[in-house]
Amino acid sequence: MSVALDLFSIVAIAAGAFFFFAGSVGLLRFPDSLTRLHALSKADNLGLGLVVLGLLPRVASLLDALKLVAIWALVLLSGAASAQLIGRALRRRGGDE
Amino acid sequence: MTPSTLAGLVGAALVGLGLYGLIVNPQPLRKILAFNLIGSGVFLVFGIVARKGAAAGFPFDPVPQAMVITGIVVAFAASALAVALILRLHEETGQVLLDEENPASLPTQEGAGK
Amino acid sequence: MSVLQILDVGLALLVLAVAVWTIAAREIFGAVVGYVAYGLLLSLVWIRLFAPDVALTEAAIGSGVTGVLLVTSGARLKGAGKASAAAKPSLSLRLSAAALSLLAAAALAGVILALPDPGPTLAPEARQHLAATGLGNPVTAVLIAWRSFDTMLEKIVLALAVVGVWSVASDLYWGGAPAPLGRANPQGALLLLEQTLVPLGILVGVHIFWVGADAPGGAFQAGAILAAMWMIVMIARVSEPPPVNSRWLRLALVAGPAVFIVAGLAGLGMAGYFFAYPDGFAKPIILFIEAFMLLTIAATLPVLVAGPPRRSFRP
Amino acid sequence: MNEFLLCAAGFILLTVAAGLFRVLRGPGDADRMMAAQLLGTGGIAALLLIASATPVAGVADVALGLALLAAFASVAFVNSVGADDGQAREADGK
Repeated sequence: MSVALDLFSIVAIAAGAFFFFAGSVGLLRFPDSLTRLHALSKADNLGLGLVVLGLLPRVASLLDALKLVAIWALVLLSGAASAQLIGRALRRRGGDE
Repeated sequence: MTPSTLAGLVGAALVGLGLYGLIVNPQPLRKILAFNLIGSGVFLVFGIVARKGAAAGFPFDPVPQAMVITGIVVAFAASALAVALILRLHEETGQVLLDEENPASLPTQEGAGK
Repeated sequence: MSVLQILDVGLALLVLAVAVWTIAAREIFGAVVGYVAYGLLLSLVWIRLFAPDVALTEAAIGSGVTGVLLVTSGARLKGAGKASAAAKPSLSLRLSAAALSLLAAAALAGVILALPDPGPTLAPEARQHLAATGLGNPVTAVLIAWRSFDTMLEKIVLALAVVGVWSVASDLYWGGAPAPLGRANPQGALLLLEQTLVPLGILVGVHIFWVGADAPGGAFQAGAILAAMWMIVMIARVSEPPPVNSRWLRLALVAGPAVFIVAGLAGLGMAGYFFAYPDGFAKPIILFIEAFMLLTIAATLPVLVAGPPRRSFRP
Repeated sequence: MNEFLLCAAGFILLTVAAGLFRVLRGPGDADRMMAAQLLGTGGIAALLLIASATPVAGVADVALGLALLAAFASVAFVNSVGADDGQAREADGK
């Protein structure tokens, strides 16, 4: 059982790390700000989400598990809102020029 | 090299960097940033002292850590006061540079830039 | 263990690189963003130094609130950034500054390498007396019980900083409100954030305050988080920075130090000396003081960021 | 397993640190902000991984605080970038 859980953790965390990698590559290589914003949101949402998922089997108590999920939820919420705000700011500037 | 020694050396380097920035950057806001770098470098040195004082089942000495916490808050208060003074200077004179030796290089910003 | 060491070295190099960028950036905004990133990395370093209390304070105040203070004032000083390129200091000044800083850093590094290991410590005494306070977190015990004089004076410093910031207002605006923190028409996303994140944030702040007696956390960290939440509300323009002559604001600003002094005097009367907590009552008294400290910190930080009264900031 | 967690933390830190080159290159303030936000999220992930691999108490609460404040900084940045309504801010690095 614990081997299966470890395997699950490894797969999920590796996938999360991959999304962070992809997000950074996108942030560096994509041609304009809006596409970079897209890459960033992927890393924010999926990367951290998968890492949290992978760590869930390893927590000691239910409260710790709830905290992990709450951390992800907070980042999702703020990531979504700030992506929206940044996108608006970019479009406003784009419209002016 | 233990992690705490490494962090202490980083702290020393940060103090040096901040000192350089404090002297060289003519813009007051940048000076505040540099000053905060010096502050956090000093805090890191406190951190290594706390870590080396690990004893009696604590992985750290709580006294330096508590001093760092109050220090961070006081550093923020000092930064806020400095920022208020700079903004007032800017309102009053339209200038934000502190360049006494070279008054000709001071830019004149009409209407305080707003 | 070697992986951890590599991680430590990488983290150290990263902190230094971001610090160099903060000093060397051409533009103020870039420097401030660098400073915020630097604060985040520094809180990781504090975790590695087994100091989660400090890590949380650094993340909240050192990085978050200070970053917002600088970026807000940077925007108010707009146009001044370009001037800095014109007035570059001379090469000789830069060289001598570099030499001086190098000397200071090297001297400090020498002192650090010469530190005794294990060093002198007060940890055994903290362990010995921790049970008497009823607390589980030695850092909180140091802050509110054993070095309470420091902490009280630090609260007074915060109050003095508010007085200093307010006193640079021009006479015209005295008694008025500071400039609004947010823009005229807040966007929907900001309002969503204000309606969802802020209640959660208040919950987290209270949680961190409450666990602070026994685990990392406490009034400083929780107060900074609550302050950040209030600032989000003000940025969303759901509430405005209060006028400086409002009574409840002034009460909130002095509540922490006032309760602290009263508790200290009560200790003088009841247990014989200033700040003595009577046996068995230490924990309730400490939590009582901390609650008011929380209020004061949560009120003071946004007031300091909002700045002096300037009712007609945007003409 | 712990080794793997630490490796993952190091890898994530390394990648988001590479993303910090956006802070250097800009060109706009928004790009810089995004790099800082990515660092914040990656920092939280690395913190959780390190916390799971080494015994330090209370790290989950630190991560909780970081998660709250990540949004705080971004919001204040957007707010200040757009502080002058209608006027395009000259943000380009060079």
